[in-house]
Amino acid sequence: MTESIGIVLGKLAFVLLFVLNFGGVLTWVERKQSALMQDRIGANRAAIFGFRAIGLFHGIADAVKMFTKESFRPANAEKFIFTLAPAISVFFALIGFAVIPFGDKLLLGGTEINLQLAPLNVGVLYLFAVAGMAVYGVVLGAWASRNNYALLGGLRAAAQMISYEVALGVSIFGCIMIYQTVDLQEIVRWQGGYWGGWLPAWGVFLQPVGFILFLTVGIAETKRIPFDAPEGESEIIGYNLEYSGMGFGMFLLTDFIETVMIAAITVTLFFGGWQVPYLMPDGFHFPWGGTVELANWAVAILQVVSFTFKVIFFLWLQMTIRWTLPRFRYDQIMRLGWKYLLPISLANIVITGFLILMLK
Amino acid sequence: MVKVTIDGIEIEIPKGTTVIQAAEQAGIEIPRYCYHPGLSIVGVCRICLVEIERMPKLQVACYTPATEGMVVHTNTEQVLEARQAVMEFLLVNHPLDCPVCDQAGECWLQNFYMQHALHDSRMFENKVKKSKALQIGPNVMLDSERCILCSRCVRFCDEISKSNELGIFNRGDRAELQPYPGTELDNDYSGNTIDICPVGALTDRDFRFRTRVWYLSETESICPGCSTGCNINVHHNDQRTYKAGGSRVSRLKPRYNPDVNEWWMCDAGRYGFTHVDADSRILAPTRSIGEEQEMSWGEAASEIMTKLREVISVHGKESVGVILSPQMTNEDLFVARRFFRDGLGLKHIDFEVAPLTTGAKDDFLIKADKNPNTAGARLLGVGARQGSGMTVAEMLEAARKRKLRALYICHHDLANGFAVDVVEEALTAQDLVVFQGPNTNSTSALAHYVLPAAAFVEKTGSFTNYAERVQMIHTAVTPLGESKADWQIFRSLAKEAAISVPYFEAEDVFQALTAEVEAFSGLPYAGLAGQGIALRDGQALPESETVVA
Amino acid sequence: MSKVAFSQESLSEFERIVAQYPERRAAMLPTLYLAEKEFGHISPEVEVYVGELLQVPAIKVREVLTFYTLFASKPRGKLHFQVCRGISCDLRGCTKIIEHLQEKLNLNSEETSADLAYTLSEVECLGACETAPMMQLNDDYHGDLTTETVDLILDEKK
Amino acid sequence: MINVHDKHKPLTFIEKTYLPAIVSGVLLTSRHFFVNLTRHILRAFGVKLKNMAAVTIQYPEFLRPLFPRLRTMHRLTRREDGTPRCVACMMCETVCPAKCIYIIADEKLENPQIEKMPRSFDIDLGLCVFCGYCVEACPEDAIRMDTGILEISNYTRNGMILDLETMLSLEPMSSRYVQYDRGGEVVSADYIDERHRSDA
Repeated sequence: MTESIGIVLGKLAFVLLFVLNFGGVLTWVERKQSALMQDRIGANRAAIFGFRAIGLFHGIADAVKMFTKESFRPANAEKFIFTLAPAISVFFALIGFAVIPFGDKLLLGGTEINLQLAPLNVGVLYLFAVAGMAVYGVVLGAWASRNNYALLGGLRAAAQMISYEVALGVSIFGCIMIYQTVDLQEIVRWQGGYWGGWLPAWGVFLQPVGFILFLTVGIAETKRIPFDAPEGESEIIGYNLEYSGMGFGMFLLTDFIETVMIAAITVTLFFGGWQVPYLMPDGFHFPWGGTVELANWAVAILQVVSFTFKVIFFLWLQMTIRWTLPRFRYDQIMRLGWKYLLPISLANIVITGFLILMLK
Repeated sequence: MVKVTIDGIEIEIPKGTTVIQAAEQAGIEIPRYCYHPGLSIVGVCRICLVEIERMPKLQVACYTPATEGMVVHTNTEQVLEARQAVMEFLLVNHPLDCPVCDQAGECWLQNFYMQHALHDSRMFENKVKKSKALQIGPNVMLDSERCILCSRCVRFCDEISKSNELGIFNRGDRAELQPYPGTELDNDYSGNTIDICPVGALTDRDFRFRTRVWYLSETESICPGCSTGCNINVHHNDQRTYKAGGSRVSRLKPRYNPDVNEWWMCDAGRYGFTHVDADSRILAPTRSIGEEQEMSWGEAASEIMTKLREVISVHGKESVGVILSPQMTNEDLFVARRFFRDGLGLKHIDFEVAPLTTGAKDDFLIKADKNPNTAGARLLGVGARQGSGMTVAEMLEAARKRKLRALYICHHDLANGFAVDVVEEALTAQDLVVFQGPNTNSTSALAHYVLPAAAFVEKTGSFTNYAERVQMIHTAVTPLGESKADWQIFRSLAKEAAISVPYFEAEDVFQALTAEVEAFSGLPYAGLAGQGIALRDGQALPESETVVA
Repeated sequence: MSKVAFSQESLSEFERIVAQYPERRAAMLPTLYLAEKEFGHISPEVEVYVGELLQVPAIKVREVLTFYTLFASKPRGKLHFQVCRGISCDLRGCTKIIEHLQEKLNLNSEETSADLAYTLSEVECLGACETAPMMQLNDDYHGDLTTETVDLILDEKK
Repeated sequence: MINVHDKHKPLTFIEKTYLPAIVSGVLLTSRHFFVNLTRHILRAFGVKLKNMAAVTIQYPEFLRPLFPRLRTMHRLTRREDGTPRCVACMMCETVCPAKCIYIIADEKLENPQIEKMPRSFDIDLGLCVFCGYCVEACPEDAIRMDTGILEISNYTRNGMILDLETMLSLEPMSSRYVQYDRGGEVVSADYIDERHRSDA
């Protein structure tokens, strides 16, 4: 135990604030970004003392509404599981962040702090495990509602998430084969190198196909458009049909947290995580010869900021995709998952392995 | 018999038949306004022009007798043109105020215009103004502008009611239908002029603006107003129940039956349906011992039967009187007979209450006996004259002396037949008085239990008229509130008393009735609908047999 | 309603007329002429009386009466001026004659004086165009009228 | 002869991956996003732009002009003497496909030329489908749908019922409707200009 409890709590607070704030702000982003994409203005009516804050208060209004709304439970519902399901859902979405590194090492008063909540040497496996649990919240909630429509939605969710789980795992084998590690912090550090002295050795350049596969599967795991067959809120009705108030709110939040999660993992695996190009632990070393000396704390801050901006970019990208594409039909989702994504992932592994052997 | 060919159809008809009648038999409709089969022929409207071969001009179909070998065309270009021309003349001064006209929807001017004319008006002149919305009698409104001077109503008053109230005065475009100055159209059959008026000149004051005719449904029935049993159609408003203060029955119209009422009915019958939707309707079984209290049918039946059995066990079967009513259908009376006479073994059953004031009568349709089913009740043997029990008068006398302890009264307001104090004394002396009927009256006010019976438009059954013709009434509207057909009430009482009344439909009752009652044996149920069946070839009962005080 | 009745003379005339027809009611028009002559005009009472005579309802009498415009259903003056206003008479100045008569008799057209002495009416062509302007006074035609001749006739008839 | 072409050509492998389509779609929407974002920011700093950043009309404050044929809340017209033109002929009630018109007729005794008038005339807007058949069917031009009132809401079902007095008191609101002259040019629409101020 190299870190004190205080430091762990501090990191915990940082990660939770990071994730939950992103989750909250995403509700606003979703409204505003879609509006901008569609030449609209977007939600802007919620005001405090006449101050509208370009619609930011709508998130607060949503939260107030969801907390104060009656949490309705159908008479026949499985009381315990029905109440528990949203919590399961949001819990497994949240704990994945424990292994995401948001910076390298920070020296604070002689203590070396690893900017990762849980330095787990099987981080990737842990992520798979957690992601695999996420479907439980959905299926349990749907089943406990004792509503046929909800149950059908839950079944669609289970089918979709399990199908894509396979492709999710397979799609990043290529990376792991290259990185030779499943510790996420190590993976990020691996990406600190340069090809030809100037191109950052980020996963996306090594595994472009793996990246596209992973992003696709990742979006599918968030159950958002174009993969929202489990929910289909506009017409086919989904697993959260019988939920209202904060139960519904938690399912909603889960989607956003998962979005942040996918963005964070993508960044970590394919975009060098907290890496800033040409930034070494002691400052910038540009390939053309210049150097900028920086203190350790400044480097740490730059790393965290870099990580944050990369995450923001992928949040934006996911949002853009969500507001660009229409929903896939259920059979299309299944066909895409099993007949395209999985075989291509497997082919990716074979080719990657072949290339690794060739280049050695 | 002569053979004529109409539009290629060859038919054989008796000599003297007019072309319009012959065409009707051939299934060809020739338009008509002035022609009415029940009235004399005048040939004034000229819409029925037809082409007859070897005749130089078009002929009126209503006034031309069909002769041997005649070849008639009703559909040639010339005929259609003539019809259109006649329609144009008829519409010259017609105000075309169909939106406010009650006749709209059943107006022959509208119908024939749609079928034969469809021309645009060529008239620029102002239309002649005449009197509108003129009340010419207690039941009839006259709008002279709409009148096409077909003179049907004038002939009706001359020939059928023989009261001569209406005439057509002046000439040309000033010719106008008016009642004779100083008189009004108030004969007993005045409503028929509204029926036969092909346009909206004569409309019904009672029906005026209550609804539109196309909202109405039609159900065949029999007028319950007197023992003639005129065939009627009940026009009821099922679609727009909020109209006319929610009254469900909008009007009664006569239905053609050559053996009973032909095309006509009397005003008393025509406007005598108000009790159906009146405030006095009984809506639920009510216990009125002490405080008035509504009950369910189950409660009512078991309470009444318990009390009735108590009276019978203490005082004997001789202590119960049953007063049935000739307002009830054959089916009602048959089930009553089965329940009271055969089931409970009661002896004192009667139905005839002679009214204190004799009903009006004439030698056309109106009979003094104001009940539709006196003959049926007699044939079913539920009267004291047919059985051996006491008459109603004797029952009341016995009740006063407390020889009778329980009275079961159906429909009758006994105050119509007896002095008020006699009735009051008799009924108050009873241990149990049950009243069953559609409306409250002075008798029901004295009863311990009041049971709601369905009105005549709310049930299916049959009436036997004065000439022993069995005719059917049909359910036009659903029974109001909790009310049930009389026979169904008896059935629920019989169930309490463990007496078998195994009927579910009025038809079942009728089948049992034809099997059990000699007079009705062999009557086919299906044959009753429409014109009904006469039991003995339309011979009227001798007047002496009916009780008319 | 006061009872009206034909005089003995008229009654026998009526019997003679009725005998000419196969049906009693067919004698309606001659009977009405007779009644008009006898009573001056045909009042509702006369209608009823004629109906009784012909054995038809009074309303049938009224139908016939109102159909023909020349029967008087209102009281008429002793002298009945019917000035023709047909096209020939109009060209020859009947308007002047009518105005003159209106002035002289102090009556409007289609009016009867209060003392039942005169009735003035304008009528359509009486079929004596060769003597236009002309008028009918009771049963006589007077032609080639000028205001002077009208005055002469008036003086004569007074 | 009709030539039928199969519109659904088989996709090529690249197309089957959906990637080109997704990328072009994302590029399109992103372009809107960034262009609009820039415009919004510039406007926030007070830079006047020819093009608006959004087509949104801020509805309750600014109303769109209505087209002349648009059917809005019903009204009943009056005669010169102020009485309803309606003669309770019930044509509208008969033709109404939603069965939302309820008329009870009464006699108009003071004027035998008109004879009939409505005692009550209710329209249940909760059922109304705004088809305008009632206006078409009316032989007296007594009912019209030109009040320009679109904001029809209420807390109760009964509140959705329009009665005779209400409908008689409504006036046509021509200023909310676009007016054209005979050549089809827009000559009046008071709200069109306000629309341009609507950008928030």
